[in-house]
Amino acid sequence: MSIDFNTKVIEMKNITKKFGDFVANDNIDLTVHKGEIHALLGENGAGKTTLMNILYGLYKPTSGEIYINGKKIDITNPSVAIENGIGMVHQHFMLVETFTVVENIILGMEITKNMGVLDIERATKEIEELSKKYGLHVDPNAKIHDISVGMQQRVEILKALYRGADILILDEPTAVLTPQEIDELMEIMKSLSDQGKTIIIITHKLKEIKQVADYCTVIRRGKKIDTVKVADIAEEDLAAMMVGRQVSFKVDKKEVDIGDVILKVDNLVVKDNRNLNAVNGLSLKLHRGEILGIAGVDGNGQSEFIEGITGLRPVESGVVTLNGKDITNLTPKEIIESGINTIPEDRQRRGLVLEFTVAENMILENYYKEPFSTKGRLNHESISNFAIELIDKFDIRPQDHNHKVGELSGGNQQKVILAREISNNPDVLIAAQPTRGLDVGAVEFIHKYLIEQRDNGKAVLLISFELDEIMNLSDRIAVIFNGKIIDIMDAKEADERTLGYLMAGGGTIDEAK
Amino acid sequence: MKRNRFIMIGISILLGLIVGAIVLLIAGFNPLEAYGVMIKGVFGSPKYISWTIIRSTPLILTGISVAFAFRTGLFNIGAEGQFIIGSLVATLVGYFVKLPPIIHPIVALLAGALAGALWAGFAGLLKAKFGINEVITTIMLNWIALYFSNFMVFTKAFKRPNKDASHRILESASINVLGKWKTSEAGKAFLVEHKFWKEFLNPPVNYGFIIAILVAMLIWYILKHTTLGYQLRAVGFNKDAAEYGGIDVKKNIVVSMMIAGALSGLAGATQVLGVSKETAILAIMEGYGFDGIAVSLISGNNPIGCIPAALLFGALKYGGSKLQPAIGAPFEVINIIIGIIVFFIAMPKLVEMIISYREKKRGGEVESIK
Amino acid sequence: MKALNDLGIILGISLMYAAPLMYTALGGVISENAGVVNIGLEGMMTIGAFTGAAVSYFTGNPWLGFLAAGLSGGALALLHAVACVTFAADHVISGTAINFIGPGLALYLCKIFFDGAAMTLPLDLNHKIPRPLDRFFSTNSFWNSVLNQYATVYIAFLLVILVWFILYKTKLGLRLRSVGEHPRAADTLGIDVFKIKYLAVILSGILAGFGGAALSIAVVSNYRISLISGQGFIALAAMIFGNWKPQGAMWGCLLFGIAQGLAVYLGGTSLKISSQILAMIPYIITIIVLVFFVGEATGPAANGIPYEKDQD
Amino acid sequence: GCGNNAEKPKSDIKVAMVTDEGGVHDQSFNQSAWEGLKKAEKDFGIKVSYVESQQDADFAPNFETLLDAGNDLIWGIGYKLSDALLDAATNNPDQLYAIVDFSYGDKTPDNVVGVVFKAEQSSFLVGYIAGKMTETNKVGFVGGTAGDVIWGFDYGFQAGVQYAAKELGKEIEILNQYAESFSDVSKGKAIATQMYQQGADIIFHASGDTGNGVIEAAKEQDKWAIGVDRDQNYLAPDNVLTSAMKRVDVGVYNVVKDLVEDNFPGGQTVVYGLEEGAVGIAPTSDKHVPKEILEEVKELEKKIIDGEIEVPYNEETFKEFMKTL
Ligand SMILES: Nc1ncnc2c1ncn2[C@@H]1O[C@H](COP(=O)(O)OP(=O)(O)OP(=O)(O)O)[C@@H](O)[C@H]1O
Ligand SMILES: Nc1ncnc2c1ncn2[C@@H]1O[C@H](COP(=O)(O)OP(=O)(O)OP(=O)(O)O)[C@@H](O)[C@H]1O
Ligand SMILES: [Mg+2]
Ligand SMILES: [Mg+2]
Repeated sequence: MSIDFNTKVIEMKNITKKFGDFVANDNIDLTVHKGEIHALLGENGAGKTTLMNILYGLYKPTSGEIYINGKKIDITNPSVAIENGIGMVHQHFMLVETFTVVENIILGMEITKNMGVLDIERATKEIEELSKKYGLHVDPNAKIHDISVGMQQRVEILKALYRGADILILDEPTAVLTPQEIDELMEIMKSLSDQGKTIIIITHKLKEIKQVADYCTVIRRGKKIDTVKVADIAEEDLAAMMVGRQVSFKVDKKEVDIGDVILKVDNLVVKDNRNLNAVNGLSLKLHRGEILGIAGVDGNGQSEFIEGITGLRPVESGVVTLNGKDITNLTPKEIIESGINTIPEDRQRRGLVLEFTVAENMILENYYKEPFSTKGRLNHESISNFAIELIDKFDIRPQDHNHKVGELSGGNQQKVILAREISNNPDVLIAAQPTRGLDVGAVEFIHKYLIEQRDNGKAVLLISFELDEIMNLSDRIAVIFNGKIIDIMDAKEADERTLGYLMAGGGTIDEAK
Repeated sequence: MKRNRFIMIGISILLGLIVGAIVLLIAGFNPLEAYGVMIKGVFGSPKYISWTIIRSTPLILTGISVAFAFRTGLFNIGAEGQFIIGSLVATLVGYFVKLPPIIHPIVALLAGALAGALWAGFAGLLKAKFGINEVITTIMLNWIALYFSNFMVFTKAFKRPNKDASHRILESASINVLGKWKTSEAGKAFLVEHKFWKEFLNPPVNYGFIIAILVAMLIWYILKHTTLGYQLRAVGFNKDAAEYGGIDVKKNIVVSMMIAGALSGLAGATQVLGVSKETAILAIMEGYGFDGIAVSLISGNNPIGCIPAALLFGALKYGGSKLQPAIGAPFEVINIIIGIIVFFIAMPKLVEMIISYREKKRGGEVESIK
Repeated sequence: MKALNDLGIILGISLMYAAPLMYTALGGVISENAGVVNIGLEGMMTIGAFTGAAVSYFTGNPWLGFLAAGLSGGALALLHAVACVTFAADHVISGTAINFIGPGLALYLCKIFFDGAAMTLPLDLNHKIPRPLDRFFSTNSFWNSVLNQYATVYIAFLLVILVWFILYKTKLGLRLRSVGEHPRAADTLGIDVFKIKYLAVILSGILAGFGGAALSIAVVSNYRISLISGQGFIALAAMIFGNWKPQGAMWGCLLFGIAQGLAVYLGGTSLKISSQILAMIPYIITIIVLVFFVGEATGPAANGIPYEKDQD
Repeated sequence: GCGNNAEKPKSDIKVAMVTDEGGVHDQSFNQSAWEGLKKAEKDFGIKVSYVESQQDADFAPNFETLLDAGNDLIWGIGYKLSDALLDAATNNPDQLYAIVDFSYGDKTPDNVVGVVFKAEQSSFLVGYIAGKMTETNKVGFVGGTAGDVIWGFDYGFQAGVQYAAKELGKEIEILNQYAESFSDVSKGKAIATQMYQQGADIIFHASGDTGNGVIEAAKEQDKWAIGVDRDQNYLAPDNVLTSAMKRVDVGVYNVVKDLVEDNFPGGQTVVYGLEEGAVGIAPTSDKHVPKEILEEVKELEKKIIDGEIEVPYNEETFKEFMKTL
């Protein structure tokens, strides 16, 4: 089915949303036609999610009107949106971890027998049919915390379709998927639009917009810049519209000689929370002066691998040596002191004490050392001075070391961690998802520091789901699958297809070729 | 922020008193008269002030105990049991151990604190080692402490003949202010001359209050200015981050519970050495720990804040005890008032709304005048 | 034969002890599965105990008293809900307040309605909750010791099944648990998070009120100030013990009941164990069972976190 | 300074009491004491009032409160208040005090009167009734928290049962258990239920609120319970056989009367027993206890008053009693 330009399924007019004094959406107009795939593009914090949350009834607009299929609707809460055929897949999944797939899908729209008793059997059947119809494979009876992120995403889409959604909002749906999964999703979107569904997709990836979207609306700092026909515009121009200047996505990286092995992991086995071997005989060597990228789909043991080598999770068997010294199963403190520092993947859970000030967070690993404390007494002055220095060097905003970290933006939170870890000048820096969810400026900044670390003859272990990041930064790339490194290649020789093939568990490089 | 908190507490207290007034009215008492009795009952004489302070002293310490645990992410419902154990051990040391004055009370206080620390540390250990929720274990340990104390009081060497209580502690272990001097000839002569001091010193005024204030400052200092406090707070706010930063989370849970327990144990010890001088058979929980929870919550889990909060609590309870003989109003109204105060303190959002409504109203009036 | 009878006595005592705790613990299960921590159970139980005894006394109908007990517990719970749900209060603070207000109010009302007395007037045996299986078994038989219980005991077990069924098999239960695990997700699906939380907290108060009445008009026949001295907290512990599940909470209460039964039984034997030591046994057994058989428990993911919608 | 009441008009005399944690409505000795004061108020036209204690630490400040209120006589109700009362009395030698259930012996200050009751005597009488009336030859005793006071009830009761057993020429077993609580009704009920199941048909309790559970068990199993302190028959009219009365009200009333008549027995301990009519069996006993037995009880009372029978009140005296039996 092609786009029906006579039917405006969505018309948002003059939408303004203020959070206190801050204007997140500034007089935005958005029109979407039936059968269209419409992309929303903008930097971090541009206001994309806010606009869609308004459309879905999660936020009340400060002013402005919304028309659905030509009728003015006051979308006061998600129920109204659902009734009007709007479904939304949120940037952070809205799934109840302890529930099964079926339970998550039917929640709020339950099929019941008498007296409100759930009819799970019928629901399961319906969902199986639905999943067949749209080619969205899920395991209906699995619990959410047991399934892959890709499947979780399909559950989210099914949730919307199950509610009879004709308009589907997808907020950054590809951020956590493998290239293959992304391809699959693109296909699904096309097939949905063929079946008459209207889709709004938010993404930072220009490639994807080119691939599926018909039209694209660009938002910058809460204001709508323009809506353009995707076929008529080049990626570079889209990027320029988005940030308001020409951007280059290349990372400057000079050649460095790779040095001795500094970190050696031998046949490592680490269990996950369910007591299964998440890391299952993993071996690798990290050299001075290199960035070793670890590519892989979420859930293949990356987290357990990092926690295993940093002492946060017991190592069942295998050996980790740093500079020739066995550091297997030492305490986190001992491991930090032997020279490994980490940028953790979950910055809010692991990386920061949100209720602490910036200054307090800066000394998380060193609070007991001179000059931050003497004989168990904190030395507030030197802590402050240290924090002020780092805030300045890493351009952390606001420039206030007494600010609570929880009140900082995501990018600045990440900079606090980076500043802290790099200031330790570790031999090995483990960077897990260092730029997840950050805008272009912040990403550039963090990449610069990772490379600087490598240039200084230290080693960086980079773990990321973002293939572009891995390929741009790494000197060598290891692919992790099912808790093992299945192959390692030179970054220059790596291409997206091969990596994607390996990440999906396809086999070794040779087989990929 | 800080200012707002004070205003909020003030408004909560006001609301509590208003509800209390309504309850009194319904039962046919004049609330103004009742509050008058309470105010006079607390401030009417130097000795009433002494009594209020004496009444508040253990609550400052159990309040800090609960607050400290909260600050480090633990809910210490067990202050009650730790208090009991602290009292018991302080009595044992106060009676059986023979030491010179000054040293004797110090040893007894430390012993009480240590006993409380070990008692609570056990709950901390179970949490750290087996992940057992400290709420359950401390509830269970409260009852075990109660029965254990009763058991100990009944041992032959410890029980006072013809009394369901232990022997009294030796005079050398007392922490009363000028205890001996008060009854000496010189003391008596002085006090006859100086009415205020006679009144003020009439109740068993003891160093417990000063100890409690010093401890509040110490705990505030530990939390704010030491690496130990830094670690404990980090664990309390986010134990995953603390663990990642190399802090031994399990050890800190045990240490935190031990410090909390030491504070409650100390509360029990000061009570014995300063006021009760003995451990009596306990028929029921006396409520020092449970009141401590309320004190801690009123103070916003701030150790320094526990001092005024406990004084408020002590004043309400001590002043409230005078309602009955004066005007015949039942004491329960005090518990209702305390409950309402705590209830409003739980709802800063509501109280803020009330404040901003009033400000708006005032603003509106100003505008209409223009 | 003697051994069997002794066992019967222990089990009978266990059931008597466990039943009031079970109601209250079930209340905790419901409230906390919807994400509202309820340490105010003690206060709700107390007001229920008083209301149950007072209404039964004045109406002569224990079932009316039982219902009224539930309503009074629910009314107190409503306060907790207003604080925790509407005003995003700290659940522990609000619960602590309830624990002051509940007992204070119960005694205050008791003194008003019962001429200044700190206890309600006792009910006749035939004005108490009935014992459906009374005279069904021969006296002093094993089955009589175990099963000749007040209707409240059977109802407690029925409620365990009912609560389990509602939580895990019905629409309401699914929604209730989703609100405790991930309120935002529930919200995005059009579920009224506040309404569900209100419902759950009020239900928990009703059950705690029942628990109080199960003591005041079944185990004994009047309310007095000392009747609920810590039972609410024990029920809370049983709920955590049972991993926030109805059946788990039931086992927690039964364990505690059995331990009490055992302590009472041992006190009646010729073993000369001091009575203070015996009194500690139930609490010690609970800790031991926790350490060796239960271990770590985690509640619903969003339990105790105030849920606030769009903050603007 | 205890002889100046004569000049005062009676309506100016003020008497007040400090209760223990049970409070004035405890259906037990606090309430009984208050009833005694109220009767005195009515009879002599004096003014009376009370303060309730919430915890042990309240005793001393409560004495202060009453001191400041200008009372002529201040009562402490219950042995738990003995230390606090002694302190207050020593500090304020001009103020009159009296305490229920405690004797300072030779060391009683001049401004203090101790009032004690021979609870073992009434316990002996109910024990005798139990011994006479048991059909299963098994009776029980449930105590609150163990201690001197409750032991008095315990051993007095045992002695009475054994006395009856001797008379009847049979063996009667006495089950004996302490709840370690004065407030755990469930436990009281559990213990009593167990005793009944083991064949006891009469149980005497001296356990405060815990006893509520004992009486409840009696009601349920349709067995006998024996009440304590006051006439507890109203709690279960068909199942409370009798009660071991301790007329705290009589004791309190009498001392106040002495005061009003300017006859305050300062420095002494007044012992109230059968002779003074301050202990005994409940007036409702005739509902369930046969006349003959009641008559025998009367005779026993006489023997006790005459000193022919010395009722034991602790383990030691009980052993001696058993030797003489
Ligand atoms: N509930 C809120 N309260 C206050 N500020 C908010 C709230 N939600 C969003 N904002 C702010 O509004 C701005 C727009 O946020 P929004 O989430 O819409 O950005 P976005 O375009 O989706 O960015 P991203 O690419 O990071 O997802 C940001 O500065 C954000 O901090
Ligand atoms: N609730 C309170 N009642 C009385 N005084 C208080 C209270 N809270 C704080 N104060 C006063 O404020 C001073 C600062 O307290 P403190 O430095 O411990 O607060 P903080 O640590 O900055 O606050 P927070 O509790 O938010 O961590 C204290 O010395 C005390 O005098
Ligand atoms: Mg964002
Ligand atoms: Mg977004």
